[in-house]
Amino acid sequence: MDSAEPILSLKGIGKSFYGNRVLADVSFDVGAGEIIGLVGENGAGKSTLMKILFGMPVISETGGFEGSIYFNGKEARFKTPFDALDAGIGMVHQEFSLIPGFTTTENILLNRESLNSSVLVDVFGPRISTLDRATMESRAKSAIAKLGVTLDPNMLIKEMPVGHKQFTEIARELCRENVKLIVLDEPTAVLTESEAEVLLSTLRLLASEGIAIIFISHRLREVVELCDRVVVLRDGHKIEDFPAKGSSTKQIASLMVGRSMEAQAKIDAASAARSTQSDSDARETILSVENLWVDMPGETVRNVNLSVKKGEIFGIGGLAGQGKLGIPNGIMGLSPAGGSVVLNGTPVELNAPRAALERNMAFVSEDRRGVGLLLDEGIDWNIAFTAMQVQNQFLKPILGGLFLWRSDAAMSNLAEEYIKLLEIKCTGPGQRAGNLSGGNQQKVCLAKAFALRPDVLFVSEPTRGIDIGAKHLVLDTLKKYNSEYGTTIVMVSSELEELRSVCDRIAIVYEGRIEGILPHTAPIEDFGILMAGADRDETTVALVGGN
Amino acid sequence: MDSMKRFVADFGLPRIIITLYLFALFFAAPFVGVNLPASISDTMIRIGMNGIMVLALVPMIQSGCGLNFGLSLGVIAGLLGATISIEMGFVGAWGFGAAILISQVFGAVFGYGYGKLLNRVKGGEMMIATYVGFSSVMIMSIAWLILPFKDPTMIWGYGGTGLRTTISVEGFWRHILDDFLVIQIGENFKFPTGAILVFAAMSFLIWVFFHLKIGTAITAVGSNPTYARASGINIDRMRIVSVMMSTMLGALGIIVFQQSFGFIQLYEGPLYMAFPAVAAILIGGAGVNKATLTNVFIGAALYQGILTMTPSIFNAVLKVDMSDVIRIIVSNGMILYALTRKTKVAK
Amino acid sequence: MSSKLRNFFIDNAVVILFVVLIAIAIPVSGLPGTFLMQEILTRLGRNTFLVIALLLPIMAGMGLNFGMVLGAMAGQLGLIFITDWNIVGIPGLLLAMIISLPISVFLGWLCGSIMNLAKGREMVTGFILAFFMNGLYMMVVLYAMGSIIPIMNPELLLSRGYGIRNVVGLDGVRQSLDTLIPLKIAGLNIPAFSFLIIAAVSYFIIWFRKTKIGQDMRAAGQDRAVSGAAGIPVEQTRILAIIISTVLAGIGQIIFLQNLGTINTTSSHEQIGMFSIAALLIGGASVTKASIPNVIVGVILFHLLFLVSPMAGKNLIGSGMLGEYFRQFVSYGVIALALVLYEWKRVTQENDSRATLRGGGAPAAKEAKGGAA
Amino acid sequence: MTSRSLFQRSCVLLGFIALSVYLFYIGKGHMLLIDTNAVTINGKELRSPETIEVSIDGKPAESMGRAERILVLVGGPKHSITIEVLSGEDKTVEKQFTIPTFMDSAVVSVPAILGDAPPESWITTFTAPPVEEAPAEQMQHEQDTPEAAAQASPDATGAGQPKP
Repeated sequence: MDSAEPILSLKGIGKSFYGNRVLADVSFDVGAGEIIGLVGENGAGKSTLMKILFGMPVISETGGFEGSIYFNGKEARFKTPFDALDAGIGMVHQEFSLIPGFTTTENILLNRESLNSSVLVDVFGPRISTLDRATMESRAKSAIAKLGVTLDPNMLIKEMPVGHKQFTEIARELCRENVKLIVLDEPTAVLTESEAEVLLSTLRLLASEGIAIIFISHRLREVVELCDRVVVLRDGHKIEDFPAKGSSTKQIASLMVGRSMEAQAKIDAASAARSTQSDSDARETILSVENLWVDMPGETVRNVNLSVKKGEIFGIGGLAGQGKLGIPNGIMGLSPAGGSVVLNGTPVELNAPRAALERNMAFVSEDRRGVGLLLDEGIDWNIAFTAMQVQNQFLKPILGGLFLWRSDAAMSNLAEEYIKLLEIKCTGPGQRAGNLSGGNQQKVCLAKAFALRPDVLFVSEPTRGIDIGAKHLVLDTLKKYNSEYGTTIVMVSSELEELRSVCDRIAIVYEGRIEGILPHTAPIEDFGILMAGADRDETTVALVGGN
Repeated sequence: MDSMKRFVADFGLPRIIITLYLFALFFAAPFVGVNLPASISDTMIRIGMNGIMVLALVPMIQSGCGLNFGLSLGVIAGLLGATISIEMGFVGAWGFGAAILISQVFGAVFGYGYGKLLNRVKGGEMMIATYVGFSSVMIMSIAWLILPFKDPTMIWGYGGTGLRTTISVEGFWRHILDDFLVIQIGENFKFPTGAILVFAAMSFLIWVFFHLKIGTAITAVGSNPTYARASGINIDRMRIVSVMMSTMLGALGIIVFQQSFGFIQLYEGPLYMAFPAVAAILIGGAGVNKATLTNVFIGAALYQGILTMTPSIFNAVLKVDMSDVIRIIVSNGMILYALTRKTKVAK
Repeated sequence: MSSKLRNFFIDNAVVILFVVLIAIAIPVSGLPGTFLMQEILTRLGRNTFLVIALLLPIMAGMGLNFGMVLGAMAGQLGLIFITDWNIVGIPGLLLAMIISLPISVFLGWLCGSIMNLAKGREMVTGFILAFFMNGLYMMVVLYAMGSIIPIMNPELLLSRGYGIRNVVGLDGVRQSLDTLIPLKIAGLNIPAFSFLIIAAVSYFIIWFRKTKIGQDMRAAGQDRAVSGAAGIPVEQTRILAIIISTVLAGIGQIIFLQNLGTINTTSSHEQIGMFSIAALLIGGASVTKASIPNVIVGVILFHLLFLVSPMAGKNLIGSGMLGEYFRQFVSYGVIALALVLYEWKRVTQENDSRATLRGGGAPAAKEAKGGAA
Repeated sequence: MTSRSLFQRSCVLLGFIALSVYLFYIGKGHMLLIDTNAVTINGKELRSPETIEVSIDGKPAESMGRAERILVLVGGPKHSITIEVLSGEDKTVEKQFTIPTFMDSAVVSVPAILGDAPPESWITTFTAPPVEEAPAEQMQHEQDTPEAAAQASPDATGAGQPKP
């Protein structure tokens, strides 16, 4: 649907956080009644772009952005999200921002209620007026009617099925008088297939009424089905902007994950060099996982089956929220889990971190500050604590072994050793972990795991939020540790490139299940398709092609 | 100027004011005719009396259970120990020893149940602890009325039922610690060696405990429970251990308090026992989830110093006894300050 | 459905428990029915207003407002002033309320602001704040009044010449509200006007819930983040809830004391928070949900228990103190119970809401067979 | 804030202040001493009859002899007095009188009223020390309220601690 004047026009948008560039020269237009699919891997810059569009305070606090935004023909620089809402841009978030104990109507009109006029207003301000429930209900009903679905305006949100919550959110955006553009961030992620179908037809209906839509989704099939045009972001750049009609999910997926030729060649060369030494088929299985489910908020694992060979570096990839992080957290007993995990032929007790640790498995958590560190204690405590508690290291028996006395000197020595080995920049073993930089904190976490001398080491997002130099050091350390001690490493990461450069085999998780396992040498497009959850036929093709 | 600011931020403005206030009181003392040696001696006796109660808060703060407003439970255990020991007819060191021994048994039992309860209400410990403490005091008040105690020094003479509200320990173990190896200098200065020694010994034990494997684990639980869990620590068990320790120390603390005070206070006596101890440790620099022995020593000294010095100085200068009001403002102000401060470890 | 039934039972378990308890205790106490009826009517008139003051903070998600004691202090200051000026009757009470108003608003603002600094710990903060402010109140009443703040009537002052006496008689205003509309039914004196005031404030609360700001309070009480994102000024709304609660507590304390006829200068306000909260909870309210019926039922049950337990205790083991301790135990215990239930429910709900995600069941396993790898 | 609402808020505030003043005026309590002592007004001695019954504002009447004083507490400035003469010529006199706001204790002279003296002479200021009242009696019938229970416990003050 073409329109003479675009509703929204982004021109040369760029943004860097603390010298770290996340968006560069992104431009595209959205016309009235047009549905734009905005796709890209995690970290491609989608959410930053939306933050800029909505004038989130975090943008101005970190030095503003480059380029300009034209909304409705005028240049727009929203200072707060409320300005954007007032101008007529609605946003439907990934998490529900609904009040559970309120009805549909109350949520749709949250803070925009219809009021009865009252003489008290002049003295006590407008908030003293009572709510005009009848008007509110009719306003809510008309907003719901625009959606083309039936919602009970008096039903409590907490009693609703998930799909209805999503519709309520959209109705809330529609209820504004002048809404012209709605941004939907992963609206179908929590919906069942049939609910998603209804949502898509609703969006088409809205578009036909002239409302422009930006649809952000990882479900590429839906993007192709729904959108008029697709904008692909990668590493902060706009890669492509093309009509959705006639394109395929495979094409979009490869655009999303595709690397520049040199980078690809470098990785391929590196992988090829390793492929000789990682002839994994012949080795025995050290860890096998069957029917694993893990209840980890935001990273639910529904059913995972995989086996890891002794001495290999096994990668687990996938997009955010698909469940890849749940796998190590479930196996290590940190999140409620079920199913079977067998290590060296003996089952591992689940939901018991100590049992997992005692079986000589170790875990470097993705949540450094929350799970990985004692921020208020020194580096020595952080590194030695787990080994002390699980393996009784750094303890001296006193009174004939009646008590175990903590040896601060031994802990300090250990810390010194790892500070040297991993080049941790600090004032000494006593420095509080909370005062270290992200990269150095990560090294402390690794040291903590190494101190356990594990047979299987789980590493989750080892390079998230740390600088390039530290990244290399961390990855090299892992590789070195793997080759020197023969430790089996299971590495979970959202950076495919990183996985391909380090791992022997890589499993891709989609919707809580393993979508496929590929050797690191497989073409990048195949990974892309698995990550985007291509339908089973295509997956099979990809797997065959990959091998 | 910056270092000054940082010092103020670290140490906390209220604490600085309190310290300066106490120094001012001590400086003023000789000029307004207050007997300084007697005041210092008084302060020492009070530190000996109350020190262990302050110490009793350390384990629970360290394990992340927050300020133990339910210390009254420990106090109740101590009261049971004291009364049962008297009922059994023990006197002197034997009576004192028996009181402590019995109180520890009760302390362990109460602490276990209390710890179990607190594990179910993680995050809301402080308010629940307060009211569990209050209601236990009332349950015990009923118990004091109907328990079959027989010793004539403890029960109401005639007409009344049950135990007296205050029971003198004179003739049993009054001042048994205060007078042990007492150092008397002049007429006014008395150093309660025994009580201070016991306080020091308990502090040493706590120091040792937190250098053991289990003590280290408890510290980690308080510092970051998720980290501790990921390191294979059974958080609930560690918390129960800390609650039991706190309750048992509270029981010991009240018996030491009684030998110096000279009386056992039953019924509503233990109701607000936790508050001065909590205020003291906070004045000493502890946070809601971090406390050291230094906090205990400084806190006990500052708080007891203020309690001793304020009435004498105010009486001498203004002829007004505002000490009660000042005590209420200082102790609760300090607790309020600690509650509203953003804690370093989020959660 | 069965979990709903279970929740219904848990919610009302407290009420049922107390009804049973009282049903047993009344015959044991041997107190005559008319006496109990008269006392309950008096106490309903006296205490209900104070308990109603607790409702708004609960609605705003700030839990039981232990800081209502601050309002009680303001009310007492108002009463002390009108006693000193010798303003009598209804005008005296109204004037006391007007004097308490700015003090309550200021204290409420202070309390609300401090609670905003300690989100998630509002209750314990309010509890300690009440103690802290009590210190300042004593400073004012025992030291500043008669020295800095002029007090004309020497009868109010302690013999030392400043500071208010421990007991202040309120002869001029005593029960002037209760007797304004004399009403006697079946030999029982009914404080009709006090009941009218209570009806009015109940109507106010119900009306207030329907206003925009009431709606904002409910929203902020359920989810601060979502409300804030929708543009509701959450902190300001929370402060307002506390201010209104404090003002109502001040007026409630004046109504309460006019019925008693004396102020215990240093202690009348202290236990008011606890007794009001306990009454509300016995009426079946929880930390997150409370209504006017909870208030009425709670006041009746709580005060019945208060009336009968000393006599019941005396008749059982011959000690009046037993019942005395028992009712104090009940007050503290019911608060402890409500807090435990609240935290418990919070934890269970968190688990329940995730129950569907915990697969492992047959369907997930079946589905898996078709899955890849 | 609009100037309109500013104006209205000021009005509410002023209204409150005005109401306070008014309440102070109509609620001010006075202690009236009804006095039957003989008085001399304008050189004329006025004496009270042998027995009378006096009632203020329609409250139950009290009988008074000569040279007596009874105490009545009232609130507000305007009051009525009804005097029924029971000795000699039977008659009932009802008069209105106003007490100045800041006169705490006032002597109301019955002879002056009955003797048709000018109204300003009916009421005079009383300056003797006020009568002591015993508040203890009021405590009695509140024994079993929660409040009384609280007062009974000495440690009810927050953060209390036994002191040696």
